[in-house]
Amino acid sequence: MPKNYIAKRIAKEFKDGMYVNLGIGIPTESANYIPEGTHVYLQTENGGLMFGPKPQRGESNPDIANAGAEPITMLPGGAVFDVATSFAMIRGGHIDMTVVGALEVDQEGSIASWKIPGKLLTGMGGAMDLLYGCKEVIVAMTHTDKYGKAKIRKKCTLPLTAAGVADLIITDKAVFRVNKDGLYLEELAPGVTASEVKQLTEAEIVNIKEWE
Amino acid sequence: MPKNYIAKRIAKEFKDGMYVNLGIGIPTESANYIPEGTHVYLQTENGGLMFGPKPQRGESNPDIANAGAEPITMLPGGAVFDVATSFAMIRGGHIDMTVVGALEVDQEGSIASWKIPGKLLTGMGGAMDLLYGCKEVIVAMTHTDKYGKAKIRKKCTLPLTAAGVADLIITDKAVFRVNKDGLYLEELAPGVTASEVKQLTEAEIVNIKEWE
Amino acid sequence: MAMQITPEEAVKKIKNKSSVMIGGFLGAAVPLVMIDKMVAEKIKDLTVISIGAGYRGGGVDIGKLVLNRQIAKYITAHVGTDPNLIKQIVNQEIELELSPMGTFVERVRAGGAGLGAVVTPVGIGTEVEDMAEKIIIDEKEYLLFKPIHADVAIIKAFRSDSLGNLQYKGMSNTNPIMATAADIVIAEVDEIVEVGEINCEAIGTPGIFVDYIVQGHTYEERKEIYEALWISTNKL
Amino acid sequence: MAMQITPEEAVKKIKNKSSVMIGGFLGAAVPLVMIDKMVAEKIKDLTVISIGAGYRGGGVDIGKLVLNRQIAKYITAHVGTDPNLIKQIVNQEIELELSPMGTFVERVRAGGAGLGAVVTPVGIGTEVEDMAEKIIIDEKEYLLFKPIHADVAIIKAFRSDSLGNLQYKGMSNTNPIMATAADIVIAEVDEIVEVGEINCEAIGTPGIFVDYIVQGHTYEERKEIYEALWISTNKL
Repeated sequence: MPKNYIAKRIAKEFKDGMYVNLGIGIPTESANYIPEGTHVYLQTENGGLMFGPKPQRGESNPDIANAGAEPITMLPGGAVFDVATSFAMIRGGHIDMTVVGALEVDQEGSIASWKIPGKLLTGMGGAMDLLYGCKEVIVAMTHTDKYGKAKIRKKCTLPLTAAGVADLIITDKAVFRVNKDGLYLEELAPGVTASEVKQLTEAEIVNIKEWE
Repeated sequence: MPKNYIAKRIAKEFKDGMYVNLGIGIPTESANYIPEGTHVYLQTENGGLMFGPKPQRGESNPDIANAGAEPITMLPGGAVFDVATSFAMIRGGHIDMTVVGALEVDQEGSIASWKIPGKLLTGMGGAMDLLYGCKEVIVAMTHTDKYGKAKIRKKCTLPLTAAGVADLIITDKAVFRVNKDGLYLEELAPGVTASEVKQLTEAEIVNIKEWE
Repeated sequence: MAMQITPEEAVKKIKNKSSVMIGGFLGAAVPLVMIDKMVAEKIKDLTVISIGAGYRGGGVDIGKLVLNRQIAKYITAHVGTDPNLIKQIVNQEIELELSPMGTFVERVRAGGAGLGAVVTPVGIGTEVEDMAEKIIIDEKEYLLFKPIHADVAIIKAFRSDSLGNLQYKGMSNTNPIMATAADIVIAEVDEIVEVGEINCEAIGTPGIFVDYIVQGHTYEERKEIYEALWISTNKL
Repeated sequence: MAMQITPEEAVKKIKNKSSVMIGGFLGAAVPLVMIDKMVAEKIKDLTVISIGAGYRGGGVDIGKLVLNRQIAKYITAHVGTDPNLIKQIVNQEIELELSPMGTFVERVRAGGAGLGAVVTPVGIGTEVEDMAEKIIIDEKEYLLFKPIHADVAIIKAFRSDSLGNLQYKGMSNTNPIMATAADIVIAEVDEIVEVGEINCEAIGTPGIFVDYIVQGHTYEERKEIYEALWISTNKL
């Protein structure tokens, strides 16, 4: 598997002029691979649009930070605002795309990412608003969990973050489109076979026959 | 009756540091009689705090206007904002006092000021928000209408702007306090007798005996 | 991301029967050029969504659309400044949808912010109860109003950069709220500047909300127009 | 109209069992001096209302109140940054009230704006349905949440004039909203300037919302504090 495969694959989904909110981890990394000539405007839910990379030491601004309270810079044309405006933007359908990690996603496009009863108890943060409001939702994650268990399921077993919202799933093994009638395999990662994907995916893949 | 009696009498209600929204007409005029040394901060519902008198010709700003779209000036320390903030301020209980005109007010403190079925059909504008939200509501009006009919009534006959909100009524004849148990005469205008007020007031005046 | 177009191109986005939000407040901070174009184009059967009517007396700004009989429905909080508008409402040529002003503002905000309704205590005990659904929360009565969203919003800002980031001057009144609540948002501005010239903290409406930028009157021209209007109506 | 007082005087406004809104976002733009004073005063059984927990790892800013076991209830959208807080929640030492972040924000805004409730589609089809009342409008499901209002709000702004007019720098995040939603509002600022020095268009929170102004760290001091924090946590 090529290094940073998922992040690079996410970047292919960026279209010129898009406003995008990226979740932490691999989604945020994908900003490093935005194609030359494509302008993507990044939103951060604590109240910023068009932010850039982290500043040099000595040049940070204590009031310019991302949603994880990490230092960032504002690009020319960038705007800052309060969280009421930020979540109006998110929930009101003004953001073109969000890319998020997940614990599970299912063939109906439902996503589980905020809670493991008895284990992960962080609160949902802004994830539910983002998944509800952004026009396009991409889930980016490893195909299986650390025990090798399928994360793309017939039906999520963990508490949902949002029901029926995922449009695209990008993993280290494959890319799927979530349509009304189910999950469609769109792409295999380099060196991965359809039967391998079928085996590692609990969900039904509507068009798997075309790939086998 | 002294000239501008009502406006001058309203001005006695201003306390230092108050944030006040004044309705058009006599209430707005009362700003000319704010006592020396008393600072009153005027709010205008189109989005301004601490505005001052109208500008000189040639010095107006097309974007600095009051709720009637008339030119005003901003005082040092004045703030401008949008109508969402303005009405949050009004409805949220942040404004100390509003002074408004009325067609009728009744002994329960209900106010009718926005509609005469078949005649006056302007819409309620911001009046309902102001009467609901401002901490203190003063009604300032002539004691009777142009036909000599009582405007202070047992129960308003016209459509209400707000129910049970008036605290003080200032007319050209008298000043009343609206308490939970009814209307109390507090003051007579110069040269006016209690029996005259009683005769010109349809509402019951709880403490009229003390004045007769 | 926004695109700069001419007023002539912009007005083509508004069709007969479109619902159009118009920013401003009783004539102040309104998109004068775009309104003139709508009049010139004689677009018909409009649903106009505006916090109030046009400048007092009528016939100015939105009042021109009234005189030209282009409006089928008016969603607002106040029509008292325009006698022509009141006449057309009384004659049932224009359908009127009223809400209290603060409620109107929240309905537009909810339309832009993806909220399902506005729940307010304002209007309880008045005729406004007939305009909304009554709900009870913790034994207190409230009115539930639905959001307002439009096909097109035409708004007024001081200036824009080429990304559609808008800066306001003075009372921005309804403009920043309406900028969020329409499918197509057209911003008429006094001037258009380079990206980066408007500081990130001075941006009142980020470009994400704006689709088209139109050069309107310059600030100096607007100042002349308003001074003349105010002098002729005895306000200055 | 606001009054300038010392942090020592300001902290006296917060009592045991007070509900306290704390502005900022996961450690950024928080009122550091006021939080330190609350820790020093050992005010107990607080209901803290904050969009999230303190800076990642815990023990910084709001995390100090957690370490000091001063919190009885936490109303928020996210606690994932503070393992100490999660531990106290799991051990039922702290009661947790969660809502989705955008809903939390609207609940605070509604508390300040006199609205009766927040009606949002976010959370439908999830466990959040158990945290609110479900209502149906035009055949679509929404959740109805109640407003949030506090006894005291401590917020952070860049600077203030002596009337309490506040100017923000960078992401103002929760501060302007919380400034509207408490009985007593205390603004901690980098600097205090003369009336008129902050332009009317640059005022992010008008003085009408602010009761007390407190001189916090200067901008240069805060820059040093954050650079050190960011460097020590590998973020810079």
